[in-house]
Amino acid sequence: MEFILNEEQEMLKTMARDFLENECPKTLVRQMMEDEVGHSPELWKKMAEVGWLGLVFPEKYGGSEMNFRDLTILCEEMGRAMMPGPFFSTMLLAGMPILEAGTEEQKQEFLPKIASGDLVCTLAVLEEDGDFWPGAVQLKATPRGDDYIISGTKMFVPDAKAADYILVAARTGRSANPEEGITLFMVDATEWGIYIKPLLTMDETRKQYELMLNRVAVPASNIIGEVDQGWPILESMALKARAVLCAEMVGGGEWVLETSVNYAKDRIAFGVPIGSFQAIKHKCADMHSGLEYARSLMEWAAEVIKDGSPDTQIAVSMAKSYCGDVYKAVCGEGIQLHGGIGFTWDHDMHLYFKRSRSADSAFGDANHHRGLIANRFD
Amino acid sequence: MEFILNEEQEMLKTMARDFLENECPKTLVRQMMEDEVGHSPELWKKMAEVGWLGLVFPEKYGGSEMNFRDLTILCEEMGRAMMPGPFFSTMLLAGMPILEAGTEEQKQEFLPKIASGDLVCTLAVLEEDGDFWPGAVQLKATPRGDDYIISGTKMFVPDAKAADYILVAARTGRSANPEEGITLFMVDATEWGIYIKPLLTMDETRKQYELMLNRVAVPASNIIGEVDQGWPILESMALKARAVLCAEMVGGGEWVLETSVNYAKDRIAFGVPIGSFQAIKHKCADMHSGLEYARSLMEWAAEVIKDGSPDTQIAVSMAKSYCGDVYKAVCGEGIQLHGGIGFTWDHDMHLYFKRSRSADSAFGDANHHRGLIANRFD
Amino acid sequence: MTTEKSENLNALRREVRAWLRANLPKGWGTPEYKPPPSYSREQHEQGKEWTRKLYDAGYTGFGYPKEYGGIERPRDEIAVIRAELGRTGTPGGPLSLGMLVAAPAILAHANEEQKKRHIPKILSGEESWCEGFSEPDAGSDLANVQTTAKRDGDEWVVNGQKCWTSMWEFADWSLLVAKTDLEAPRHRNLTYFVFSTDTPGFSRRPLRQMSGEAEFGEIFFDDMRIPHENMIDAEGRGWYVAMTALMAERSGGGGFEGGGSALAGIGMEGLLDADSLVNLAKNTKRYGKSVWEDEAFRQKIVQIAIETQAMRWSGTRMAAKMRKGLPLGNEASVFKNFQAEMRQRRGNLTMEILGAYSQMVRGSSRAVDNGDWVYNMLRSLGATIEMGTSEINRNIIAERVLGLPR
Amino acid sequence: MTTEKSENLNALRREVRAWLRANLPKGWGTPEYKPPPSYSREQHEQGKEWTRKLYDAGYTGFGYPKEYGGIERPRDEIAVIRAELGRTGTPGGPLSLGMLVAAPAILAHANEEQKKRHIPKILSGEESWCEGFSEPDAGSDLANVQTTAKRDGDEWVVNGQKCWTSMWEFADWSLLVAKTDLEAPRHRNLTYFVFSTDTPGFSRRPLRQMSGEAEFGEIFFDDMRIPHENMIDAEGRGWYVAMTALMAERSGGGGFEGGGSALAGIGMEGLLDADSLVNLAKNTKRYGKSVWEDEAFRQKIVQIAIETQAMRWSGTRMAAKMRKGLPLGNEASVFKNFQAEMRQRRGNLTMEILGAYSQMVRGSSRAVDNGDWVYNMLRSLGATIEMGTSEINRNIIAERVLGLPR
Repeated sequence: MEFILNEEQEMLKTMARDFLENECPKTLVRQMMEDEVGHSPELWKKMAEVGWLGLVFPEKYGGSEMNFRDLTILCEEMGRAMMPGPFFSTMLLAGMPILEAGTEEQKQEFLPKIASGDLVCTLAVLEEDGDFWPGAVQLKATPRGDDYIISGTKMFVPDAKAADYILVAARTGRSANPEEGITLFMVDATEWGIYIKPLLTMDETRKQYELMLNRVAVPASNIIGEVDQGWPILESMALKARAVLCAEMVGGGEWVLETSVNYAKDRIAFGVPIGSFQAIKHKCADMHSGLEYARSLMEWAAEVIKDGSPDTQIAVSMAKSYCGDVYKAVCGEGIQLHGGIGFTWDHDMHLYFKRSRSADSAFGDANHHRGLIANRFD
Repeated sequence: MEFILNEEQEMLKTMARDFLENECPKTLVRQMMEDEVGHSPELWKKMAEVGWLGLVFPEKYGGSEMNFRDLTILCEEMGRAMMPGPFFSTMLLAGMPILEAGTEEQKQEFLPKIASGDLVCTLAVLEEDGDFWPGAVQLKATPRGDDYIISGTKMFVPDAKAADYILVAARTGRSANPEEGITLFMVDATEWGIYIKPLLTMDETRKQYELMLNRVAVPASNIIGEVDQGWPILESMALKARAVLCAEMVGGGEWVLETSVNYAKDRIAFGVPIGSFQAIKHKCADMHSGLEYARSLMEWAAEVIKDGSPDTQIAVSMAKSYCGDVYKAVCGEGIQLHGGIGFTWDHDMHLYFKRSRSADSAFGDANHHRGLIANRFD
Repeated sequence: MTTEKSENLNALRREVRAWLRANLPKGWGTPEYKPPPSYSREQHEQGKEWTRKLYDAGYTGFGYPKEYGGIERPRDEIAVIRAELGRTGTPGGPLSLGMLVAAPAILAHANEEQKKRHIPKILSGEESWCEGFSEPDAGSDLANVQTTAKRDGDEWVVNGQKCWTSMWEFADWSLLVAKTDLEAPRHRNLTYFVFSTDTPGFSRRPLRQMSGEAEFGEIFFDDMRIPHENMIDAEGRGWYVAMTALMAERSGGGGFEGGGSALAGIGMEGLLDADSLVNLAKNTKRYGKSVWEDEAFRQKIVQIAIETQAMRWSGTRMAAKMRKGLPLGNEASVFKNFQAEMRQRRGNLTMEILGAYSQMVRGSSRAVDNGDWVYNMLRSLGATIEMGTSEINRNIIAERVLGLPR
Repeated sequence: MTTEKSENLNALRREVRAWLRANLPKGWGTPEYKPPPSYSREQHEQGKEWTRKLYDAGYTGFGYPKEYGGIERPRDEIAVIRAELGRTGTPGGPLSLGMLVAAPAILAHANEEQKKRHIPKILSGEESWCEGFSEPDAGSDLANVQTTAKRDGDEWVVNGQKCWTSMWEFADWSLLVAKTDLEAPRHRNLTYFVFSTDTPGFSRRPLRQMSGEAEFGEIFFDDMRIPHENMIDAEGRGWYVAMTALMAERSGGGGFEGGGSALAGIGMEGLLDADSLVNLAKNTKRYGKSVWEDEAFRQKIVQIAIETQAMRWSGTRMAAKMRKGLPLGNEASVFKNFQAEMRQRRGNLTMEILGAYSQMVRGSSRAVDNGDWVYNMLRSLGATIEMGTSEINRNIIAERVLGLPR
């Protein structure tokens, strides 16, 4: 395992940072926060141009065939820049299932359009309880001729208003094992019977919606994977989604640390920079240490996913748990260090704080993943 | 509820501190640590003379009829002085059951001798697992004529080598409810068939032993309370024992804080007292705060026990849990603040550290008591 | 044994209860009751009216001499009244800064005329107050005030800005600390004033906090003229008046009585309530199971319940000390830090319990308990900053309580 | 696809395994095996012998040039050897201070002759070392050394005392930092020396620590004469040599390779092992139930397992950086603090698991796992003090890594 970036990866990182500093300043972030859709088609087009929207797709689908570790490097920078919009939804939540479980036809239909920036996708899996587990998937899809008819409500669907297609996890069968009987449908978001209602959530950089489907007809050819066998596809995607969230968290955490350290050097109180007080120094030292160790676990998780190692599940759970705790703590400390100004709406610190909360809670929080790890020791 | 000491209580506190500073210096503590019995008959005699050994007993048994809150004031000072010896064992572990559940004859037999310093007692209740709960009491007592025959092993018996009598909890009956069928016997420690083996424990100021009983005969007249009904007596005693442990912990914690603050004022590094560094200041501030809140809970517990309030169980569990956590943390911080010298055998800091461990673990540690409180919310 | 005295107290208790039943806002204490947002004009007027009612009934205004409008009653009666008000969690809120900060500072430092002019109207709810204290460059370093007041005949001309002003929007009067001597050393260059918010040259605007609300404001002085008679204490003594005001604020307006009231004063009645946390855990299902079934959560929730009790009894202990006239001083810093950090621990724990719903904020029909848990968590981040950061308070504890070198 | 290279590495792996089977101490790795206490003469001699064997087999001495007795092998071979040694948890111990501190400091600062004299004997286990560094008044404030060395012709006369000396009892040689200039400013008044512990005027005695053991000693110099040729680097440069030694010590002797070895170097193989904690919880019954069944304990134990992995991969990441020649510097302080504080968290957790048995110490037949858990907890209190307190290390991280003002 090699934790040091190679030359190409260093280039990707530098390029990503430059690109995002130019194309995704905080003014854009705040503009998107105010926006109900939260998606900037201009930014999206530019991302397609630099090849980010097909980064890990094979060349034949318009991709750049880079690996998963490369993707996390990019996402680290996106987390640092607090980039809004449907990248995570399109690339991870919907893109990975298509890439890994789609038929050749489906891949040809969707992947090139994603890569070219012509298609925004997302995933609707969570329901009333908001937790990612198979028992929660109760929304029903019933076969009728060549179609399936889907009715019910999905919660916490990210970027639904920006999406052209929504991958919907629905229940098509029941058995003692709740993992069986779940089927994934690519649903055209413009279909009759679809209602999308914004949810007022804390992290406004990552829009979420309530999705109501009222007798929506989906052709069976839009099923990703086999009927009733959708859950393992989502599980596989979730591993990658978690690792990417970890990368975003580490990237965001480093922004918070750097911003805090700079503030501590500049802000004068009692005639000296506040960074000369031990209470501030030690806070910064702890933030730094936490992020160092979070990074190690995040990079380990990314590497084992890339390599397809059997350690993947435990590595991802460890990284997700630790990064979530550290990111939340670092953002809290960052606000405290800034004092009053850090508590204002106008300062950017709270954007990171809120993202740390939504990222920790997505796909299982720290407690949940510690529980999963414990089960492996049983 | 009145948390402020009245004049008498202030006097008791002042007297206790003076007495212990004179009669129980750390040289005596260390001498007792080296000693297998760990009991100073000279100190004991002096304690009897000032009336401490019958503090809460009625006058007719040679006591001073002070209340339970008064007892905790005294014990706070004992914890501060790290007083070794069988006071806790005699007054709380054995004394309270006799006082509360003994017959008039038994009280007349034992209490005046305890008050005059002529009788040292202890309690043997724990067995193999070391936890205080009825399911653990398996040591059997079988009736034979007017006697009971007791055989088996008790663990973690405090002050057994100093004791003249040992109150032994034995199983005399079985039912679905493990609380039933436990009987308490006052066993003469010089009886045939009793073997006492010292346990090598971390806190050497409070000796513990393994007690083996080989067909020891005890007259039925030595049963405290009713046959099979001993557990509630122990439960009632345990409430008081816990509150007293809390008082000791708060007293010990304050010694640690004061010693640390004094060291921080005196110790010079980088040309200034280390107490001028924020890292040291904030550590001391946190120790102080922790002890303030521990004291509030401890005093609450003592007051409700004194008043016989229905809140007693929850108050005691809250105090025991919080005081244990705080005392352990304060002692750890105290060592850290002292640096190398605090880590040596010759410095007294480790005596408090070790006591914080034994006190937290006795009669249910912080985790256990939080669990008990949770059950009350069910 | 029933004494005459305890009979009287029981009668008083019954009287207060009857009065509360008649006068409490409709629906108060029921889950359906939704108070208006604390920074609305409506809430402000309700608060004034409520204070007036309490005052007329003789249930507030304690601790001040009669000649300043104070209500003098025996201690045990006051205890009964406070306990009964506390039991129902009577509304606090928009007027609290006058009671919490202005009245104690005026009582301690103002002249006779000023006391008679202001204290009665504060106690009776007639006039509401805010406080010009923090500045962009005078946060933790409170003495670094940059707002200036220049003497001009019988007036002072004030220029500058204050921020993090609570109760800024509807206040009738304000405290103000300004630099009056550009040469004098720190702590001796400041002077305290009071002024009416009608004064020309005064303006205010909201300061939006991270939770989205604008509980605080910024206030501005542009050649604002204050009559000399509005100066409090002497010229150059502003730092000491400010310290009185700050300590009063940290300790919850000296209201440690009954533990709860100190918290109530700063709007944290909920903090003393562990049951609501337990109920939240019982009512929240995660991965198909009640959160309360999870031993790890039980431990964490009970820890908060324990800290809640510790806070309550520390409040009681402090109140008892004050009653006995024992020195209190900087214990307020200990109390302030503990409650602020405990609020954050509590806030974080509620988010862990809520899972995905920890994202749903006020205004969302899907939010749990109207989004209050989320709001409280976000708001708690300010608790360790306002009224002296946790770091500054730790310095105070170390230096003034424990005597460590500066 | 099998390349010739990977074939060769596989052959090396088989060779090392066979060698280990033949040479590891009898019973090593089994629960029955009880190593002699680390401060015994027996353990010391075993350590020397083991080092000699490893050296003769070509399995140690990496990272030093051949002319100083170093063993040069391709990187991938070294990785294989270290991985195999790490897998069996090969004995470290009494010689580690020479490898960990003395050899790096000598390599970086000594002259040619000194390097040739000392490094080979350190690498081959022929001579063991200790280090005269801390003093009663030079703990965190390391520069405040009071031991003096006075030039007298071709010799230096040393007087003073050092404390907290590891490996003090059987060491053949020692490092020494002493004040050689009473006038020069701090950091420029110190000089570094090496001396043989046979030198007249040298004496040593145990310094008993709170766990009861005397792992550390105090060493004394009473007109001890050191030849001038034993001076390291130049006069007045001692502070800089000391910093090299200290950084080497904090980072675990530069041995971040494989993560584990850095820990192994400082005797903490067990830290990388979460399974033993899980097994302890599974095997401990409290109140009639296995501790491992309690979700609260599961969460805490898993947290330690996670931190263990974080530490492992941070070690790997640092090793990779070093291999690429990237600057490392003060990352050692980050690593040192994390492992020390994690050891304490781990120690505290084991005590919570053990309940009443957390009191049973080494020597008691009733103690769990021979009392090692309890000893490790007690010993862990020194971890945040030795090699720079956690507070000093946080200063270093803030100032030297993050660039905050001194």
